Amino acid sequence: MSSALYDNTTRQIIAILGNTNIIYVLPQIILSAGAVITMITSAFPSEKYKQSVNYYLAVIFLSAGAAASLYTASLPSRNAFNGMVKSDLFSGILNVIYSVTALLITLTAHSYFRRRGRYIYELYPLIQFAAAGMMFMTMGSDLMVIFIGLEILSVALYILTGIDTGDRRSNESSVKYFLMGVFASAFLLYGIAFLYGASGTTSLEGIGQFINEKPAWDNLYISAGIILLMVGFGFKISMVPFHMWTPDVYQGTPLIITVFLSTAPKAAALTAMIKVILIITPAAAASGWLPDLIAVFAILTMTVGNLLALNQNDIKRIMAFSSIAHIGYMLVAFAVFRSEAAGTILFYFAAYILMNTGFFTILSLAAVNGDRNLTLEGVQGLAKEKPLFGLFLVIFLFSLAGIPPTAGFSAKFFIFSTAVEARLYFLAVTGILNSAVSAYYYLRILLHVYISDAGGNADSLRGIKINTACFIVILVTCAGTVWLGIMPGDLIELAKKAALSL
Amino acid sequence: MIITLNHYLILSAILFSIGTAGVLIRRNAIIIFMSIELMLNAVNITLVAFSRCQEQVAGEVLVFFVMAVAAAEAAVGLVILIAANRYRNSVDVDEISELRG
Amino acid sequence: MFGADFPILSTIIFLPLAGVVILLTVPGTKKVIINIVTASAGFLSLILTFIIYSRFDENTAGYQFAERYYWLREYGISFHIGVDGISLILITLSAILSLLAVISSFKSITERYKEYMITLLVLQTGMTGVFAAMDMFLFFIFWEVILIPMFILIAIWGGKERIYASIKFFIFTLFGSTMMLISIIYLAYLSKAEFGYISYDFTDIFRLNIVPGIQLVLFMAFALSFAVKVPLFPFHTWLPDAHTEAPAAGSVILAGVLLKMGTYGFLRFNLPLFPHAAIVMAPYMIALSITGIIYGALMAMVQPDVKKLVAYSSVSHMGFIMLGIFSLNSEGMTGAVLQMINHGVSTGMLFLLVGMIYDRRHTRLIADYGGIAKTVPVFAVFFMIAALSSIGLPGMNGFIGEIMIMTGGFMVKPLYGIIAAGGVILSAVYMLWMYQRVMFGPITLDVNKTIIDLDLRERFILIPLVILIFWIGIYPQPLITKYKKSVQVILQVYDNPRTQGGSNAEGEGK
Amino acid sequence: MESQITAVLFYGFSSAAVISALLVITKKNPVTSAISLVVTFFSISAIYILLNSQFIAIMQVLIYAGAIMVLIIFVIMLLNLRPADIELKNRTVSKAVLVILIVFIMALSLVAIVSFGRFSGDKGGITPEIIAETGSVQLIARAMFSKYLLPFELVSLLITIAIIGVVILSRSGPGKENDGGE
Amino acid sequence: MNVLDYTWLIILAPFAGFLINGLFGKYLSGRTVGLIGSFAPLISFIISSMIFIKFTGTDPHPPFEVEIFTWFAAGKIHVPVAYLFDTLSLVMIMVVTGVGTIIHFYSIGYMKGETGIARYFAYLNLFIFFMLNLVLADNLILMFLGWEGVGLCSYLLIGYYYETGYAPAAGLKAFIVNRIGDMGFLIGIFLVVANFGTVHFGELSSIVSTGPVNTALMTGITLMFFAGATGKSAQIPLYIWLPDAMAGPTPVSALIHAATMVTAGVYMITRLNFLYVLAPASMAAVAVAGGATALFAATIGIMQMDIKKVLAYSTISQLGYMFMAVGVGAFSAGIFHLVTHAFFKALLFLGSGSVIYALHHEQDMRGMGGLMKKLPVTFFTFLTGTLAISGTPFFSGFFSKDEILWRVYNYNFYLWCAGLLAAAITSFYMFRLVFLTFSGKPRFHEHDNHTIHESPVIMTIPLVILAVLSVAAGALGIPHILDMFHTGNIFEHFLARSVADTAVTVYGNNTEWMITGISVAAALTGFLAAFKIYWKNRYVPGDDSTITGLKKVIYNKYYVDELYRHTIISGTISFSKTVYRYFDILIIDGLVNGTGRVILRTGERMRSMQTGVVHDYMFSMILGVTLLLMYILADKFL
Repeated sequence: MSSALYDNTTRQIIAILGNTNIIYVLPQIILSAGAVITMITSAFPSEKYKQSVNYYLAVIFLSAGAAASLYTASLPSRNAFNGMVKSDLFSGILNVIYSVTALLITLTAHSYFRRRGRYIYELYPLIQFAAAGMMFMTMGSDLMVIFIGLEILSVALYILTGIDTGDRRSNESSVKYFLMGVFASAFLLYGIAFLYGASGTTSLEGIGQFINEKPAWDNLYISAGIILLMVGFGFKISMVPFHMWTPDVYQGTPLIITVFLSTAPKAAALTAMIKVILIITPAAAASGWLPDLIAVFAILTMTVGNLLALNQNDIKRIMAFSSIAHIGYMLVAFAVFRSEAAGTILFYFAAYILMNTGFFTILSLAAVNGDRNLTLEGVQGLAKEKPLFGLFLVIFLFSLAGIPPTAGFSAKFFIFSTAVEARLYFLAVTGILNSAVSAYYYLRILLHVYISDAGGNADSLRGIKINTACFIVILVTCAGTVWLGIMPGDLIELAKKAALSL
Repeated sequence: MIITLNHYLILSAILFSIGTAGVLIRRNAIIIFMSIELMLNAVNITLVAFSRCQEQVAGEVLVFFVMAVAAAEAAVGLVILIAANRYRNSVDVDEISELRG
Repeated sequence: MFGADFPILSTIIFLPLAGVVILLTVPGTKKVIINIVTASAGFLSLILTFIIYSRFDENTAGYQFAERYYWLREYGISFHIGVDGISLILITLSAILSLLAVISSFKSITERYKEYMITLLVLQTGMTGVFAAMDMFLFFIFWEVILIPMFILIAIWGGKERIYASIKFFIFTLFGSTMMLISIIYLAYLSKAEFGYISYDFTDIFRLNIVPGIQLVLFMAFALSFAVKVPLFPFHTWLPDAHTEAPAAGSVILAGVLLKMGTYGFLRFNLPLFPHAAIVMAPYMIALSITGIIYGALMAMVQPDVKKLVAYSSVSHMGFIMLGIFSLNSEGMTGAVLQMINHGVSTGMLFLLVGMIYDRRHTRLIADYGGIAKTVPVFAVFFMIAALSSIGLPGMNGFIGEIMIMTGGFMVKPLYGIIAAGGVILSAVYMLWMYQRVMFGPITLDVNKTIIDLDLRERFILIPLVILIFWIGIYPQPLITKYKKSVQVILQVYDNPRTQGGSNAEGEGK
Repeated sequence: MESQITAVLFYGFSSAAVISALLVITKKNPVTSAISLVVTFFSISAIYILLNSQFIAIMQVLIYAGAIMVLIIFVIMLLNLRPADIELKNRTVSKAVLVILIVFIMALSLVAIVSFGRFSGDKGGITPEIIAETGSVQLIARAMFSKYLLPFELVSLLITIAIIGVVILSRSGPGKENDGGE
Repeated sequence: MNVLDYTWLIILAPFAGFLINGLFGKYLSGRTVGLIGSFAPLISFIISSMIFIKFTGTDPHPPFEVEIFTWFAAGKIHVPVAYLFDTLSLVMIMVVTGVGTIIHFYSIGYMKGETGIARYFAYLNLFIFFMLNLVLADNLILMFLGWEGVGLCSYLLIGYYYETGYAPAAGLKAFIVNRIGDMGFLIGIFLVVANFGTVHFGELSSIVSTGPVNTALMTGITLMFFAGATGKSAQIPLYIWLPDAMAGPTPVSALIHAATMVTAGVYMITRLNFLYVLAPASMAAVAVAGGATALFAATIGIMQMDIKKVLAYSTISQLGYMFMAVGVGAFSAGIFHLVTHAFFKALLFLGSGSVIYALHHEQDMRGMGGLMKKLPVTFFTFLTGTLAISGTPFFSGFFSKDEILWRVYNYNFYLWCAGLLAAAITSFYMFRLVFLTFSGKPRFHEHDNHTIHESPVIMTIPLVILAVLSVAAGALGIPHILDMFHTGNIFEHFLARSVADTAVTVYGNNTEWMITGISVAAALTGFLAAFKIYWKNRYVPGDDSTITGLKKVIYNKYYVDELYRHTIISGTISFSKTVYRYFDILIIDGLVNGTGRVILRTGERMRSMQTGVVHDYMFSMILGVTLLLMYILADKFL
């Protein structure tokens, strides 16, 4: 940005446009375009096929998005759009995760919303938009892109949480999410402002360079900026003490949206936060206050999450608190403050998304009356009526509790092993004790599902019908959960490699 | 008596805090939202002030984006609040607290 | 039939899982097919176990039948399995008990039959894996995996308080093992520091030089995990609940094999890895062990519930094993290893018997019986054998182990042996007193006059155990020889003056 | 002299902004609050002018005062909110005091941070002279359509989503089968 | 055929009998079972006799060992299953198999018609098997196998009538009291292993005899073994189980609780004489305990009404004599008394069994009387036994008891006094028993009168054989003052090849004559007292309620059982219950559950923060932000 800018602007604009490497944002383009196209199907003339067209188009575009993500992930690391985004293996893997999650959720959502008596043509487009927003968040190498990506995601989620306009709980969760989300983004923005003020740039590399070269690590602007960024992102990932919206929002919103909220957006926000902080902070920071602070957050997050989950009765709330606790475990790896550690977080997310989606997909089949029966009593005897569900639930719940040989265990193992490697013994011990505590509430769900007789629920549970899409989702997630539990090697290596590409 | 960057920043901090206070003490969701807008504006002042002092336009570009984002959020948020009003005939956040515990 | 490169050990481990896969395709109503599949999976692995048992070369202390496949290369984790003498006999024990547990459940389980059998098979895989693992990570995986089927066994097919008991069992043992995981990871990184590459493999971990101070911490971490499993006093509180509520087969496996995992852990890790710490901690561990011996026995004495009584007796017996291990001498440790088998056999048999009578009367309270030796004479004989074996009567298995353990303990400090010997008295008190109240005397309740005696299937289950009881009691030396070398290797590290107290007479002994 | 005028203007507008902001959060009637907010926005706009950022100043008036505030006032009217339910939220005085206290501490911290932080970084070279010469709009436009093209496009995406959202969320309301109705 | 190659058959025959009867007995008739059971020890007896013969004569066979296999070995413990044949063990196996065989045959008659006859014979054979192991073992641990094994059989046989409440309880008591003693035995073994590294008798003997003597250690070891002996041989303080053990069938009492098992303690001390001689203090303890028991048990015997209980206390008392003997170092005298006692006490028990059999299981002497004519064979054989036990000259008991008393007199005067007094009392209560049972008017129900008749031949022949032995056995151990045929004390010479007596003779022949005279006089006094009270005066004790004062105390065995019950037993149980309730449940379990509960409650309390009101959530955020900002400020400036 020097006087060169005053030259022939047109030529320069053309040059810049030519230099955008649009191919690297192919997944986003596919998803956004797909979203628009999918949405238009609400105007499809045939009432009979309208819904199917809508649904299949969404599936096709999401699959295409996943394929495109795979493709971009395979490309070498490259900046695009004038350094606004950077495509690397890290973001590539995450893009795959987002699109696959979105795909899984779409597959489940179809039958779920039909059962709920509400078909919303804009549902899939919003999911696709949200996925695109997340991709931008992850790929962004400039705070502006990250901010706007985050806002795209957030706005899509505000809408999604309130998508069942016929349900006052859905509305309530949307109100809460919206008010708090906007509130949090004010802090995020303030943080960005501080970083910009201190370094004179919003580019991550730029800020990092600035801090390293000056060195300006002791500048209050920088620390305040980082703190406020963490508040903003911390809200999204429901880091304690910015977590309080989570259970209410999760509980109120339709189940499928809950799954979505608890998986991909969290991955996006957490990885974005890690990426931002790891890039901008100098090596010297690794022994400073920041890792300690993150460690405190990690401990707080997992402990509070687990403690609050213990006495819940609503399964969605349990899973909300459990998602908080899982974020806590991941923060342990963040506290290690090294980019390889971020790889373990990638793995954790892959595992978490698989088991969480699988678990909720099963529950979604049992959900009636606006998810109001998704309480411990409400699922009593599920395994008795549907033994196969029971088996799957065992796998998912034990995985969530982190018992081998499941993905949940491998993920935790990698996290804690990273922590031990970095000599963060206290963190590792706290984490692992927490994971033992968490077993309690997962087992509670399992016990209700397995042991108690269905009683009053018998009829509604017997009425559960499983459709192919959901079955595929369950099967895939279950296979993934077990596979990552037994053979986590390839993925963790890939994830670590990806993290090093940061 | 020269008005320096710090003056703008302090103004911004004060406005930000007033906005925060508004968020915390008002029960009307719309006023809460207005307070949040106030906070965003405060941040905008900071951004513009920084931008000016660094002889750049990046901050201003960001402010522009923030405005656009705020507009989008306002649209979505107000619809959500209207919907909330439909259920409860009020936008008092104290009343929007069925989900708890 | 099986060549040298046939992966016989992993076949043993995964054969039950193959059974699970087959079972998944069988409809739950076809009980007979389920029985055949489950039993033959168990039987085949038992046969294979016998094959390795017979092929095992007892003249070397090294691991045999080792197999190694890379697994998580970057983390230095491999699927490395093998057996030494100690694991060999424990694997054999678990294979035997698993099969018997399966057969014993043919009739006593009525609902969710298929799931039940699947659970038992998974359990078997886990147990075998724990004993065969030669990689710390693998060990831990199997160690934790076992919790799942065991939890499910108690939670679904358990008694009245099954929910409480199962959660307590699960969470308590899970808490126990948390520290171990951290320590295992720590050790792996220690190997990275020492050898330059990260490794979870026994062969590397056992070569580590660990600073005494750290040894102590790691020892505690491992010990916590194992002590909960054993269970060492005062970590025993989950055991009576779990045992009481578990179905018979679950109790058999729990007492017979799962508890041994704890003592096995002490032998396998705590002693070779942390010799300094072990020497420092041995008196404390022994103090807890002998407290457990007496405490468990006293508690057993006042239980009104047969299963709880046997459970507390396990606390006492496991105290013996721990005493033997931490005597850190050849007598004690040899006895301890043998006693692991003995306890598995005799307590396993006791639980089977309690299960059989429970199937008939649906009560476990001593007061609900009395005089049934008249109505079920065959049962009474088997029960008597199991009880006598449990109290360590010479000529039966329990004696051999106990006397070696007590001698070992005595050689460390006479008081240890003396208190342990007191435990032997108490064991006779609670066990035979219970036997008397259940079996002898006039029949007071009319229901007890019509109990049906053991049928052929049940006798078939018990006879192998009786044979084992007497075989080990009368001619245990071949068994001892199988693991003698392995014990010697563990003891090599302990060039401990305390254990050489009587060495002046060493040369004159046979 | 010029700086004196700037100072006067700054203090004038900033006190207007602060006072009206305080009114926003204290006035019982939401309409009054909204009107006060408009005043704040205008004052801020003036501050932007003082900062030599005319484009943003105009945008401030157009977007905030023009679009967003109109929308808000419209909604307030639509919902016909009674002043009765507009009061200081807190149930107990102590809690209100606590809130104010915390916010006050936060304000102090923020002020401390902005006062003691070091403002630095490479100067971009866009001095007030250049702005005066080229014009704020053009400068911003150049940046926005070259370097910041992607975020700009993303904003359009965002607005699309917002439109969709408004459509969905305003479509139907309670009375459907899933109204909790407790 | 060299009989020495078939030594294993001695052990195996009873075991085979056990297996056959135990596994297939229920398919066989009672008679077959009885014959199988009886021939098993007979085979052992025959082979034992053949070996015994080889050991006698002018060219006696030296002691030898037979090792079958290594039982187990680890570290210093090396335990073979090996059997030692020397004169000591041969004497013992002769008694065990001989008396055992006789009693087996007797049992065929006695147990006729019982339901569990196969079980009975199986147990009895198993007992013989374990007893032989005990006796023949060449090491401590194998001996312990036999030691506990016979305890088990005793337990099983006492509880033979398991449908009753008291029999199994008595068995349990026996087993547990024995185990308490066994703990001493075990500790003795540990001490030996820890200090000498071997459990083999021969090696142990050579180690202790060559090495330096640690008297304290030796005293410890020997006292521990003696503790074991007090349990098995029913000495003070562990004698309490034996009277209760009479709940078993009478042949069992004869075999196990009179002739063989209870003497194991004496045998063990004799076997370990090389240790005891190095610990004079222990020897003294053994002698004193023996003397005290002899006297104490005899006094209780005076007041017992149950015919078998009288015999039980008499057994305890006689065992006391044996311990006195070994305690003073007169090992051969002790063993000699063991042998003669085996004969006459077995006889007495079997005789009482015959009475009980005839009276359809009436055991209370107050319900007997006048049986002399009804049961002539029983009466005469019983009388022989009584004379023998009372020390009537030229009956076997006379020789053995006199020998002991003479040795004791040489050792300590007061101990001798106790022995003498006990002898007098023994004579008194035994004749009391005879008179109450066989003389006077019948006190059983009139209608039983016709059904009472002499026992079958299979029961009377054993009585006769034992009666003959009770008389004749004395010839083996004639003291030198009576040695008219100059055979010498055959028994002592025979045994001396294994065990050397250490008792010293300080007084001369005249004193010995005098001592003998005094003891005969004592026996006579006892007889005369009994004669006066129970024959002349026809005194019959009244019901339990009429017994008062000191008599009541003695009748109730000095309330020792009650003492134990109210202190040790109920103390342990109530202690355990308290610990269970307040420590195990409340503290340990409470700690675990309490931790869980605290965690749960913390979670519950934290839930109240989730009010559902956005304001509170935002407040928590602001709180977090403020703290963070203050944190960085503090980090910067502080």
